[in-house]
Amino acid sequence: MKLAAILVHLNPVAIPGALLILIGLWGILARQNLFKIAVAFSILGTGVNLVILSVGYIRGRTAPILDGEAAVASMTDPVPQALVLTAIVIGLAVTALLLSYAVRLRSGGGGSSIEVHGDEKW
Amino acid sequence: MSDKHSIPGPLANEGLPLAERGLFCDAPPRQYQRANKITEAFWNWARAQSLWILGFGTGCGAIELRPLMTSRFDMYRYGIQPRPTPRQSSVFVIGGYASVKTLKRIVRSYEQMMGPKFVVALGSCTINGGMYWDSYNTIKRIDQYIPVDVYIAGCMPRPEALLAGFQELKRIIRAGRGEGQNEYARKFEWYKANQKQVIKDWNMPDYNW
Amino acid sequence: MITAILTRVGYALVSLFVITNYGLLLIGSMARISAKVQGRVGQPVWQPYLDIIKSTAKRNSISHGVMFYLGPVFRLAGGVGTYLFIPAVFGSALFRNFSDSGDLLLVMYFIFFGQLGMALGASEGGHPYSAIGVSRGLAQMTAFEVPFALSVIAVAIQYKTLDITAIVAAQQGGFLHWTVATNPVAVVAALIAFLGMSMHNPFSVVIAPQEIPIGPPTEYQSNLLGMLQTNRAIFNGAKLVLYMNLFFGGATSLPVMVIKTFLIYFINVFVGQAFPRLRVDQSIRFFLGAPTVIGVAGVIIALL
Amino acid sequence: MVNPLYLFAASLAAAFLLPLVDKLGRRASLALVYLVGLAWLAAAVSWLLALVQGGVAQDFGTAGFMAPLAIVLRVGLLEAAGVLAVAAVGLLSAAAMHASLRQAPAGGAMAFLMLLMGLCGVILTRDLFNLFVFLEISAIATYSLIGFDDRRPALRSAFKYMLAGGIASALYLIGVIYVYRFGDTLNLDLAIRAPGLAGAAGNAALFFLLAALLVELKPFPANGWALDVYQTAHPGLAAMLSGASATALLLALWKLLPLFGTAHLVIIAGSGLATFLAGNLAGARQRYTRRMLGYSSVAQIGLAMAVLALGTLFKLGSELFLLAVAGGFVLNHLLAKTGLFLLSAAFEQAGLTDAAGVDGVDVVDTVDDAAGASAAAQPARRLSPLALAVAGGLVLALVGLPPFPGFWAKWQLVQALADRSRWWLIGLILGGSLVEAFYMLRWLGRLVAARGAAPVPTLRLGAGLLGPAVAAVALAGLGVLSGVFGLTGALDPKAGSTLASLAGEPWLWAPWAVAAVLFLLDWLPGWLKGLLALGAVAAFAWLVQDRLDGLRQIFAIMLLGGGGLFIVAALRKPGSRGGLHPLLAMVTLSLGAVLLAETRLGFFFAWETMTLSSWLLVRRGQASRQPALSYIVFGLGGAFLLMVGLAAGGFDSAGAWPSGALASWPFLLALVGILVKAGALGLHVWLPGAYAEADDESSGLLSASLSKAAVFGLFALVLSRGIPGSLSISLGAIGGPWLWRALGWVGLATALAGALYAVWQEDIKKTLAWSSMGQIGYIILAFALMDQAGWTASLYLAFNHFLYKSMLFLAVAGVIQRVGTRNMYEMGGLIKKMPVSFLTVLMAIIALSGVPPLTGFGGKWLLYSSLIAKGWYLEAAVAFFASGVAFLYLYRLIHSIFLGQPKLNQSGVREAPLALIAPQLLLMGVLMALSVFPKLLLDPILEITSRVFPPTLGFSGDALVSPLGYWNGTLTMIVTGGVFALCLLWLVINLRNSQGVRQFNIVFAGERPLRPETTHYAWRFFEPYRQAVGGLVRSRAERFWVLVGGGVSAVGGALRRLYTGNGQTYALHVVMYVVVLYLVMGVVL
Amino acid sequence: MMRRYLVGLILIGLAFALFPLLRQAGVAEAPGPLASAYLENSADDFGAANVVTAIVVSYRGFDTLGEVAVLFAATAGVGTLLTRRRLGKAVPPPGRQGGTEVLETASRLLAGLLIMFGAYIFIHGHLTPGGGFQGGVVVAVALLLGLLAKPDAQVSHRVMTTLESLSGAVYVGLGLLGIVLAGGFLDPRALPLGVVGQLFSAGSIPLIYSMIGLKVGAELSGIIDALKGDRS
Repeated sequence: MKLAAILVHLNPVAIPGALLILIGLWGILARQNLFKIAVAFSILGTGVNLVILSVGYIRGRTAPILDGEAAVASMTDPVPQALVLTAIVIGLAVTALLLSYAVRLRSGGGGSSIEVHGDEKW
Repeated sequence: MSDKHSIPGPLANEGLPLAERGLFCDAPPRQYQRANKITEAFWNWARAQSLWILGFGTGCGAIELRPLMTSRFDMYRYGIQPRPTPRQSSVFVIGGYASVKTLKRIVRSYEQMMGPKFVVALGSCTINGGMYWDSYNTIKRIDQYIPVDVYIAGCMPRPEALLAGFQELKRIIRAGRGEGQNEYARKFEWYKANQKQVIKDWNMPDYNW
Repeated sequence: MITAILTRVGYALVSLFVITNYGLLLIGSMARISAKVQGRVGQPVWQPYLDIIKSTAKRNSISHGVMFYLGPVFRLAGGVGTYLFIPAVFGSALFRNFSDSGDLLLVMYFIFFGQLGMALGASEGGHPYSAIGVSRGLAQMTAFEVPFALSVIAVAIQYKTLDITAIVAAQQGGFLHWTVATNPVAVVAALIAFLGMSMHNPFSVVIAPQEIPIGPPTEYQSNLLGMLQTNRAIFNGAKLVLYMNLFFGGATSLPVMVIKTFLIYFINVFVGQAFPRLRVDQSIRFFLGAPTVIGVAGVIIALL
Repeated sequence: MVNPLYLFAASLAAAFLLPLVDKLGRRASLALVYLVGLAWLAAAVSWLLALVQGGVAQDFGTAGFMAPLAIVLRVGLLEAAGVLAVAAVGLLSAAAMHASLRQAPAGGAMAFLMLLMGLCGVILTRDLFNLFVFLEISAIATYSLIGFDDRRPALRSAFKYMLAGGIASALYLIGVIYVYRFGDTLNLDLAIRAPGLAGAAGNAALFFLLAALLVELKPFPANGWALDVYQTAHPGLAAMLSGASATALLLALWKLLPLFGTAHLVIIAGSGLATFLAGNLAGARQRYTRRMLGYSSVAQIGLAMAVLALGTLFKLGSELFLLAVAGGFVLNHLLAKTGLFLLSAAFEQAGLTDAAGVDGVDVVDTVDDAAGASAAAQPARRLSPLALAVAGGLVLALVGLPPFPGFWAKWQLVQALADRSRWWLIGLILGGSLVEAFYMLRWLGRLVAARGAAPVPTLRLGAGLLGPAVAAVALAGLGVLSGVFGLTGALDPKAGSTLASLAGEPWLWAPWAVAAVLFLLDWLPGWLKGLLALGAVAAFAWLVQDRLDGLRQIFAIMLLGGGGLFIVAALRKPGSRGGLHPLLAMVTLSLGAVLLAETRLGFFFAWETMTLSSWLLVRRGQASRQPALSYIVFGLGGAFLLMVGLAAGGFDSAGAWPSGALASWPFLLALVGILVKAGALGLHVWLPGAYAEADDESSGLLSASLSKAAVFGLFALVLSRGIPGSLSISLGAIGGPWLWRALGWVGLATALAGALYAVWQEDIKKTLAWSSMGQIGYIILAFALMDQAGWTASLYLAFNHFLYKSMLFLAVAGVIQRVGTRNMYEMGGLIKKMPVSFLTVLMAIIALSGVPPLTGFGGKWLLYSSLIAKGWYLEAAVAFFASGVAFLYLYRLIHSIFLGQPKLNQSGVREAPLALIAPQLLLMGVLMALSVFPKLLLDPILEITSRVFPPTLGFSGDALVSPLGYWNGTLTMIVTGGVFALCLLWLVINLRNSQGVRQFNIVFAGERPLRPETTHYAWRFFEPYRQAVGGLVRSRAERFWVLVGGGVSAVGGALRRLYTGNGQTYALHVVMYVVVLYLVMGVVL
Repeated sequence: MMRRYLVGLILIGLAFALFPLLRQAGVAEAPGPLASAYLENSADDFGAANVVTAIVVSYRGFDTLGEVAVLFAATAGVGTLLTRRRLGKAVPPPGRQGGTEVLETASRLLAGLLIMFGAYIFIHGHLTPGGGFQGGVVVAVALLLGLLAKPDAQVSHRVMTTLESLSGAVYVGLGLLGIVLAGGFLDPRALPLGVVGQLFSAGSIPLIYSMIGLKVGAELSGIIDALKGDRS
């Protein structure tokens, strides 16, 4: 009963987001392949973006675009949407760079496993 | 090394490598004046009463010196006592034969004693070579190498003979005849020549101060 | 003023003369006593005089340098000075010496004056045995100074002063007032230290005559040696007088002094005849062992 | 004020247009970069000027709106300072990276511009999300830059960095969005007041924000990536990251600080402290320069973090105070670390690379293969004096030595923490600082080339030195400003010196001023410099003479006079002797400053100046790398203890040491701190090496004069500022008389151990070093008596020690100079070649051993009299034993050097130069005068001690009378002289026909000696003694400290193992760190 | 294996940290005051129908500028990292497998369409969902498609760079125009606001968004091109 109340109260956008975050982190922390790590980052980023969006989510409301029909009162919170745009782009930038570094590391020899690229230590 | 030391004297330690010459004094021994008669007599008396032996165990005779220290012979009562260093000794007891090897040490030790200094030659070997008279390795007469004051003949002489010899030495000293040091200085060239004739590997200074 | 000074100097010279002769005779007689112990006749009592005259009468001498010369001077000055800083006879103006220069501490430290100078002079001789002897002597000295210092401290505690005259004054009034009676433990420690100080057997390794021919004075001869011999007499006397003052009630007259110092010295000779020589490390360990404990006990007794 | 948006616009426009500009040539693009940097710099300066002249912080909105609708930028004092720092560092870094940027694709320059702008944005923005954007701009620009010159290790570490940075930004986003959710604003100022953020939910949201920020600040253990980046990135970039980036992030943290609650602050503080400690511990084990700098960097940032949080947590002071302290640390770190990274860039550019390294990139392994001692792979090169000075300045600043800002910040921090009795925090901070000092100074020490026989080519650093030099100069300037106006004063002169400063004590700067001038004149010939230094010391003495009273006057003679003597002695060798004279003058004047200090800060400042300058002097010695290191580490350790003690009070006119049980141990710490400098047993490990390995005249200065500064420290602790009057501490207060008895035993043990160790040395200077230690032991012992007689003895002994140790070191300096070795057994028979030196040594050892009639006996007499009078009987006996032991080494010293057998190869030896002989003669004269007339010295001493304690000692005529006995030095002298003359006369009269002989004319069992070497009994002179009592002094202290060092090192080594090099592990650390922090926060809440 | 358990444990810990936050946040009932302010004022302030766009380009336009900068920095990084020389490829490998004919044809067909669509999106950013970023991405997709079809094709680097640079500069210029002509940096009111809902409205927002679109398109294209790994 109580569980049900909690579940109902939970944000339907945030939960998958959080899950994606955890999955992404799992990929980052447990996968060896550089490219898979980059992909895991994308997953993490997606999860975070979902969490951001979830904050702006209001049940039953529409996109915040004033096209005459939709009243201001029925719009969702536009701020997270604006923010997520930035987050997405930044995520993209990071992914691009990660991939570039992965390519460079692999092309320099040593393969795609992150374990072999650990000469600097201690 | 300063110039003073590198000018060769008459003998000038020439047996030594150049670098080592400066390590030794190069002043020849000289004869010393006696004090005035009374003083000298007093001093000679004291010298005679205080005979400090440099016991040089060059040969078998040395063994006869030891009993003198024992309670049986007790040389201390005559003012005679052994002394471990030539610097402080006045009597040089050369015990028995002197091989060529030991002669070197005898000469050096003798020259290191402070005057007046006296030599007691102990046993026949020091007089004429004794039983080693035809040995290739011993010298026959010690007095060709250093001046001798008293000879104690015998092979070996008993401790009693030694005591008698020391009494004789005392008499000589008191009489003012114990001038071996001046004698040595006077005939230094001769003694040195004799010494060098025997000692082939002369690696000593000529003046052992 | 001038007269006062001259008087004092004159007194000191007389005092010095007395102690010198006394010291020489003491050495001579002790040698004779030793000879008796060994079943010999022994040398004449005046033999030390003869030896000194002989040494002084040597016709030539050698010198290794200025410090070599000054060594015996330091040594003799040390002996003489030590004596002169001790009041030899209690209450006697003649034997008061220059004891107003300082107290017991001055005497204890002035002892080193001669030793240090001698060590330096001997060293300049360049003989390795001199240095070896000095190294042994100094090493041993650090050790026997400990029980000695402890007994001195005990004395200082007991009489609440370091002034020798005052210490002697406090011991007046009969045998029972002497330190040896009031604090025998401290005196034992001091006497053991004295054995080391006078370098008799079993602590004679410093001058081990055959091993390192007579140690520091190996190279000394002629008059230089004579001075050392003279000093031996004076210095011995000074030390004996000091011991007498500290532990045996001092002396009110010259004969008392002679008797007391003779007896103190006799202990020394007695031990020397009875024991063989110790190695230097053994003697150091010895002094830092039992005698030090005894000395500490002496201090504790003095505190009680 | 200039709208910062113009600058952003300009930066961005420049960056966007850069690809086009690049068509004109890379030179043009780089010019653009510099131009933008300059623009930021100029703007920052203009803001600062405006703000300082009374302007107020100003907000700049965007898009025509202000908060909450739009993003707002704020230009305040700190922001302006931050931008200034970032721009300045940026320009320097860009210059350092110039060559690389020219070769790499244009992207490098673009990314650099972005980085610069991003950091400025981080500082200026007041919007939480905008902060994220700028953080990302700088992060991504950094990612791009790390790989820009295509070095493989850099690529690897960039990847690791991105993993960590990516996770951090995800955390930040989560945090910021929920802050928005609960606080309904993104504006910082509004968020601070937002009620929604106060609760548990807000706390959790803020936690994510904070965690992300913390991760960016490279906390332990989530900082492996950062270390790799520092190690592998271009050093210019590393400078930017360590200096500018960290500053910007710290400013961001500072901005956000009001948002956070207690739990968050605890996290920040704990994390910061842990990072500080762990970073330094691990850094101590580093072999690679840049990684080591990285560890240090991480640690410093941790400290700054901790200070920010602690300040708020414990309310250490006003906001201004906090800013001053944290700002001091940050500024110090920023400039120093920038400079050091740039320096390493310069090394690299100069070709100091390890050619054998994989990919040719494991660069500048300078910890091991610094310019001096190079690896086999590369030829030895040495640094120019200028480069060395710059490196030195930077490292010293980093370590927190005066006059750099870090010193003042540390003082204020410790003071503030002490006021609130947070002793354990002080312990942590100072402990970490000490470790950092250890490895940074070790590194610095290795930069100094050993002065070998073969001339070593100088490493040409060229323009690369510019950046480090600018940083060093800026540090020095800011430091001096902070010192003169107080920390806040430097920040904002209007605020006035609310914090302690040296404003009232200008003379404490004399060492620095004189050293600076003399260093600038270091090209002059040696004699001229010597005269100048001497003049400086004399002028100083003249100027301050009125400020010195009794006790300090006596010490002034020892300290300044000694300094003067050794400056004269420094003239003994021809040639420039670069650096020697300035350092000698500096040490001397710092000793003077110690005497003159009137406030705690002043005293500590002078103390540190002394430590520092004397360390430099030690390091100037030939083989002094290791000894100098242990000298400075112990010196700093002692200084830190002293600082803690002083922080509690007691020194200056503020009054007596606080009484009460708890208050006693600051005094003890200060005491121990001073005992370190005095070289008390157990704390003496540094002493023999330092005294032995310094230049010969420097050793003398250290032993004869500098050790007296420690003695003065003892007096100054107990008497306020060393002015005789009432004691500043009640004698019964601290552990009662037992404290002093224990101190006495410490002194005694020092005396005994010093003497015993000295006995078995072969090295002449080590002998003297140990001897010094022993003599100081007596001084401590006498000091601990705490009565008139004891103090008289202590002062008398101190003065005498000054006299005879000066003489010994002067004479020995001459001997070493002429003979060319320090091993005593290699000398011998020098009396005939160096008679004056011999005479000096003779008089000195007679005095030292306490043999009458020279002054030394007075010391012994006073000591024993006072010991026995006090009832310290056992102590007296042990002291007697110890002073007996002194005879051993003294005899050995004079015998092995001057007597015995001269060596063949020393036949050409001459008397020491006049520069050494003249001071010796002077000292001999003084010694004789004092021996004949002890009153000359004792009267002033008695006058002083009688003012403090009821007198028990006094003069009666010429005799000094104690309750126990008396001593008439004059009469003793006369009698001894008379007797000596008498004996000499007797000898002269009776000596006939004396024949001078040579060294081999010795009795040698009928033989002749073979060689002087085999005839000179000197090697292991007291071996039997060692067999007998050697067991008393096994080097337990050394072993203990080696154990401590080993322990610290092992901890560092273990911590280091966390950093496996695997980027994924680093990422794991980051996440783990966040989780742990969360749990900790839960616990705190 | 240990590592996996550790990671699992840590992720559970993180979930433990994250979950309460999610729970407490829940689902909002209504926009907060800030959001409401945006919703209510954006039309009046900037004449932008799309409130998100108003926020993105104007209210928080500074963020967006930064965002572009981020992308720019990333482009710079990627371009720096992945050059042919650095990848160790002296010459592009000959005869690389091209796309299939279907792909080639389709990409040729779609390219223009995609570019047009992208342009539409960013030009209408203030009116409809979407904007510069979205449009830019669509534009870049056209290029991606082309490259998939013809891997060996060389994109004109110069054109790309120029486009990117100029659009960025114009963006900044428009921002500065805001200061000069209106209330502040990036204030779109520098140009007439027009009527809400029309193409030429919302001041400089469409222009800015177009610049963003162009720039993002060019940058993404640059990244794609660079990732191809044969840039000189």
